Amino acid sequence: MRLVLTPEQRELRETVRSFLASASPPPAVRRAAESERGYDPAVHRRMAGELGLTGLIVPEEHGGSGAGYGELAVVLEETGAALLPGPFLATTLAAILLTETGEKDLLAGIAAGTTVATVVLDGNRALCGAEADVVLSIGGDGGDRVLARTGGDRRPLRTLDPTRRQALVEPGGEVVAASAEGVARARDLFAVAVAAEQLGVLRASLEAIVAYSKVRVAFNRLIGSYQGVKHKLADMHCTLEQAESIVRYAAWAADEAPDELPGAAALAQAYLGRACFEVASGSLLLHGGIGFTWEHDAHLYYKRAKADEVLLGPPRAHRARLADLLEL
Amino acid sequence: MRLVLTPEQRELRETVRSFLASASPPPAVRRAAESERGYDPAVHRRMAGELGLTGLIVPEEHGGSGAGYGELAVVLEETGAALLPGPFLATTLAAILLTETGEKDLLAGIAAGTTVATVVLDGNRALCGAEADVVLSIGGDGGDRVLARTGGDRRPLRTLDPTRRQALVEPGGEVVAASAEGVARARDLFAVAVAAEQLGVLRASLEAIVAYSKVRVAFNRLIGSYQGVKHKLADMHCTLEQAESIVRYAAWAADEAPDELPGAAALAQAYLGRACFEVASGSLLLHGGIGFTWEHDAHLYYKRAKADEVLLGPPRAHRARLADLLEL
Amino acid sequence: MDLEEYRRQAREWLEANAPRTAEDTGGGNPGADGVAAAKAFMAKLYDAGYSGITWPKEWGGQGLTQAEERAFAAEAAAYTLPTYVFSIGLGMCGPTLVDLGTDSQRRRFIRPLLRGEEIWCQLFSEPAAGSDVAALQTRAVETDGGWVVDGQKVWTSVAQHADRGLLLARTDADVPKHKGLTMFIVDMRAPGVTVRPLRDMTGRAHFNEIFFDGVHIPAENVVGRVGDGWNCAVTTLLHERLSIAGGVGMGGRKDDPAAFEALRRTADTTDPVVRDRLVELHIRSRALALFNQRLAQETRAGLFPGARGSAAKLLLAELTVFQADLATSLAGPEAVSWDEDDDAGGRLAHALSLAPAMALGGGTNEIMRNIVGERVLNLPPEPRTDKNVPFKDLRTSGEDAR
Amino acid sequence: MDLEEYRRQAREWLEANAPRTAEDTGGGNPGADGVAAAKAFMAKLYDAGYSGITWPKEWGGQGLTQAEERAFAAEAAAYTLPTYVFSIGLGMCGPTLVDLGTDSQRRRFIRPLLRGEEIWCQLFSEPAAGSDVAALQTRAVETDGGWVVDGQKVWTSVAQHADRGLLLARTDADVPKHKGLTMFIVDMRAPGVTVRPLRDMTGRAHFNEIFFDGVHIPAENVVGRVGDGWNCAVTTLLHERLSIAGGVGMGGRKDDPAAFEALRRTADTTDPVVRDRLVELHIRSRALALFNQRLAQETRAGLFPGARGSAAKLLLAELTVFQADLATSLAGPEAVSWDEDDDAGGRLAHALSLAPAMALGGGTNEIMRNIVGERVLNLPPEPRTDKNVPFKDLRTSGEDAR
Repeated sequence: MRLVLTPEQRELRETVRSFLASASPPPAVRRAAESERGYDPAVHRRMAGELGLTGLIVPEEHGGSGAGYGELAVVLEETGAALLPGPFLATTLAAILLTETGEKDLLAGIAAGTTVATVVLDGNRALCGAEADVVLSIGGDGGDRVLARTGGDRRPLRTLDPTRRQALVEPGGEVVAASAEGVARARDLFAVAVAAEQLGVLRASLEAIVAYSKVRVAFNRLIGSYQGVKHKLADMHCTLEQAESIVRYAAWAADEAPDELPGAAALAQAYLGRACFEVASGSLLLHGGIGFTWEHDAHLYYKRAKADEVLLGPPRAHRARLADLLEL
Repeated sequence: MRLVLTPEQRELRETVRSFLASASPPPAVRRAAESERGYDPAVHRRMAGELGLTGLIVPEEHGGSGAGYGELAVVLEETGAALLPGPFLATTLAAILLTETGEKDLLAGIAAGTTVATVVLDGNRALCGAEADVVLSIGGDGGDRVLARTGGDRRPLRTLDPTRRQALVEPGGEVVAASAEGVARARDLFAVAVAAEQLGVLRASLEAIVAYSKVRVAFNRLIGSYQGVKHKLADMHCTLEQAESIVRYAAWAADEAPDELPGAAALAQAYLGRACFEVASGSLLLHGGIGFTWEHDAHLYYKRAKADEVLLGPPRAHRARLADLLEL
Repeated sequence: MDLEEYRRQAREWLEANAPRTAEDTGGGNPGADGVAAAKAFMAKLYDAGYSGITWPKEWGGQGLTQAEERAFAAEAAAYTLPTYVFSIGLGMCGPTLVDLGTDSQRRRFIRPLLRGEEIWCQLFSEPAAGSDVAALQTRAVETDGGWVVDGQKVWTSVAQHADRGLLLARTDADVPKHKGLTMFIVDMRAPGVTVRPLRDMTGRAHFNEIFFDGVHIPAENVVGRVGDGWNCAVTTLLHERLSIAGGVGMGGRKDDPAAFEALRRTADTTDPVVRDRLVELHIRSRALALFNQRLAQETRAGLFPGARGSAAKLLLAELTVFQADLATSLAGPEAVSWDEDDDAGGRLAHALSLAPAMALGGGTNEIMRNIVGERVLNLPPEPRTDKNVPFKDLRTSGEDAR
Repeated sequence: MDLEEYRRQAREWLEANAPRTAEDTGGGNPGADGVAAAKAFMAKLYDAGYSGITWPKEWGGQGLTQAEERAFAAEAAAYTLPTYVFSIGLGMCGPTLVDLGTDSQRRRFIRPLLRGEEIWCQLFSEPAAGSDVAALQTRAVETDGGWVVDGQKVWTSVAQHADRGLLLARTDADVPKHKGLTMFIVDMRAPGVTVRPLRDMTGRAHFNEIFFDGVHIPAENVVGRVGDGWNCAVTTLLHERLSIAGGVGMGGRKDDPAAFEALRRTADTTDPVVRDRLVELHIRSRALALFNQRLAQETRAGLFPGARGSAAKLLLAELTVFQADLATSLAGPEAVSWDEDDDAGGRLAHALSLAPAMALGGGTNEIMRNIVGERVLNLPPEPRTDKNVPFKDLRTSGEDAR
């Protein structure tokens, strides 16, 4: 089991981090979120094309990089930490589904960065459902068919999270007759991918309050010197350490240990969902009044954390799955 | 609804508190607990006879004082705070059961303080089962018969809580053909009585750590001046305030609002069980190393808190009952 | 007049005059129409003798007792009176002037305040002085016949409608921070006062930021003594606490979509785990409600809860976040995205966005824990480094310079 | 010899010599027989070259590298070697002497320590100096040719078997507390040393109290310089941390009756609420286990976890109490009373009684949070009032007088 990053993964992290710091810093995130599309297509295109990130886990024969989930987790952690608006996660989920079910044509466009895609995760809801070129969904009686649709009715929804949109979409026609195993594995990989994003959201919201507690003064002392703040931050750090360990483990299981993947994926969602919201919420509260303002970013993390926690269904679903897998 | 003590109840509290402070201070508690019987019969006799506390809720026509649960809760809070060893709670539960089911003969002895009694609460376990003159149990197909036995096989058990013993006992013969309602009400009243004791345990273990944090120095400061300690104690105080409010409410329901009693009783057990253990556990931990020693009282509160939490069955039973009563 | 009779008359008056529905007036941010209607109602209320019931007759009050006030409040509880925009004036500013104002201030300001002719706001908090109010930086410099104020205030309710403000400003930076403050009455329409709505994380603007740019205040508008502003502010904050404690008892909003009663209708209670979470919420809600009721009973019995009220406030703040978090977790995806045509859509999302307000307004959870620890449990205070140092030598947040 | 060969030989030696069952020697408190057996094994271990593998040859060690030590440890992991009573000497006292002792101290003490002829204990903590070790009050007064020690130590493991102790005592109360300490080697059999078992809340005595009543220590037994005891103690504590970090990785005891694997067998998993609680325990256990594994992988890669190990320790302390509490709550009445003939009876009760140990030994949870906050997150320290004040002017707990 490998729980530490390889030198190449660390390098990938630096690449993505510095790309996002320059292409999508917090003010750009707000501008993009408030724009008509809700994201900056140029940033998405560069992530997809220039950096090749939408095809990261797509096999080389289908035009991707054939990298692993260890790498994908590193990327999603950074896009989460940056609260990147837009369809990067949605397109990644689509790439996962198509890769696991052996579809090729749509995959090529995704890997090339020319197709923006999404997957219906719940009912008829899809992340970036209004903006995607292709909407995938899982259908069929056995839940083992992949359907796809371009065009169709897209009804944008209002969302808690201002940095990422959702829409109601209609299912399309069958593109792949996948195996039930392939679809199940794809769902587990969705869980790993979302957990990696959650890790980034968690980390960034902790970093924000740690930084603030080193400059904010109350009663002539930096607030980070008060145990009332310090001990909470220490607990959050403990949460971060565990969260990161779980995400590395789940990514390793995705790459190397298919038998462990279902349990690791359910564990990752069960832990990260709670952990991320609790840290984001704790961070917001410790900011004091300024954390309640629209202008401060704390609420964006708080809202993304909640949106992510329920993205793949209510949290109890992951716990119930874990109970089943543990044969409790 | 009355949630504050009457002047008479405050007076009763002072009486019991000062009696216990002189008759059963902490060193006497330890001596009694380590003695052969596990308690000091003289103290029990004085509580029963001189103070008339075993017959507190027994109707006057059966030799009791005909007082209410408001008064009983005050008394049990103090015996809990003092970690009084011996059969006071057991005998009180017996008095409740007999009063609610209309038995008279045994009740007279209990009210007079000449009979030490107990009730089987779970399987064949009874508090002070080896020491009691009379062992009551609830039997019959409808769970509506009260059985009693003097003598019989009594098998003392080992216990977590060194300050109160338990034993396996055998059911006796029927003494009252009670109504199912009477037995059900008695069970609710058990919950109120135990919650009152738990309130005392909670309060005393909080008081202990508050006092310690005002004298213990670390790094040249009283430990109570550190927010790491202060904020935990503040949270425990919040727990105490709520716990006391619930116990007063449950006692009021027992006295005045029979319809509200089942919900109030389940609420009292569900809240107090957790609250009491959490405060006792937090108090022990904040004492530092000394809290881990046998000689310090912190572990006695911790163990009583856990023993009380499961006395009337596993905590989830109270929560499940509450869910049923709330028609969830 | 005996109390029964007083109460009967109040009931009749309310029946005849109180608005049954107070759509735009009872809530947080009435529009201009709402404010005009509220002012009109307030004038009627005052003229009928029900505004300032316990306030001294001399300055425009009714000079009656707590008993009459409670009687009126009991009758008024059946209505949602449109008094929100006056709440700061009635609860904090007015009582401060009654206690500390000069006679001419009382004569000039109290009657219009009680009659709803002038709306008041309170100007203490600043961006760099939240929990630590006494660290405020807005300064007032003495000038010909008055003072000139520069600085910024924040978290100011009803300022967009306010005619007057009770302002705390620094008049001396060479003395310790608590000693260099002065309280003023400021004309919110004066040149140099800018009120800007502060958009909060719900996307709405419940509060304002106020900028003072060379605002002139006449000398007669100093409240109390120059340099004694901290003690004046303590009086104001005491009235704030009293008015909260005397109010409805902080039980949370009944129509909260994240509260137990709402969730029992909406959550999937066929799942035993969901049932158990709802039981947990019920337990916590009941525990706090009973505690609040106990405090209210004690208060009625003449036992002022004091700092124990901070325990209730802390618990409410935690419960509010807990239940909004729980409700959204139970609801799942539909809590965070909804069709704009769905009337019920977004209610949980809004509850979640609003939830932190309770923890951040009126003192953070950490401040509440300090208060409970130090004033209820009498725990030793933190060592203080800011008490005997000139204000100008104290640290400030970040790179802020003065 | 290449590493493979070294490892092969170690394997063979262990197979031939390591006790398969170590009933009374692997645990906390071996009796006299157990200690004798442990000493006999240790002598064999030393004579075979497997004690002090990395310690300098000059003083009795083997002078080999970490690689050999790891190879031996990997082979030894299959056994429970009876080395418990030597663990303080091997992990803390010996390494301190190697670093700071005089040559004659090293010559005199290290070989017998490695060979198990002399058992060592560590004497730092005192009743009034727990988290704040430097506040210790045991004093050593200089006298003819040595020192005389009076005072009390506490929480001392293996002291009842110890021949030597590494003692920290105050030699100067007129300087700040960290500056007036000196480290000594004390003969635990000397007149005036009393070892008393300290009964803990489990009812057993895992630790001891040590009383020093006019105990004489010869001058040559000072470790390091007089007055430099704090720095010496820091060295000792650093070795303690290294020996813990190099150990098994704090994963909790596998046979804990309150751990997930035990509860999944004993709890009523037909109840969905119970299942959900077990899932919670599984999540927390796995989260910590994976964190520990990650730290171990980083350590193997040469990245010493440092203060992050305190995060793992804090989490383990919390998990230990959480799971003992959960297990007893799930079990209900039978967790707290049991028949003495029931072999499984009382196991959960004992787990609950032992649970706080993890939080109280090796630094409380509050101390761990300070360490994580200040050394991992680099948060500003608490203002300190005890650094530049003579020890005699510092506050002490309660009414203690000196």
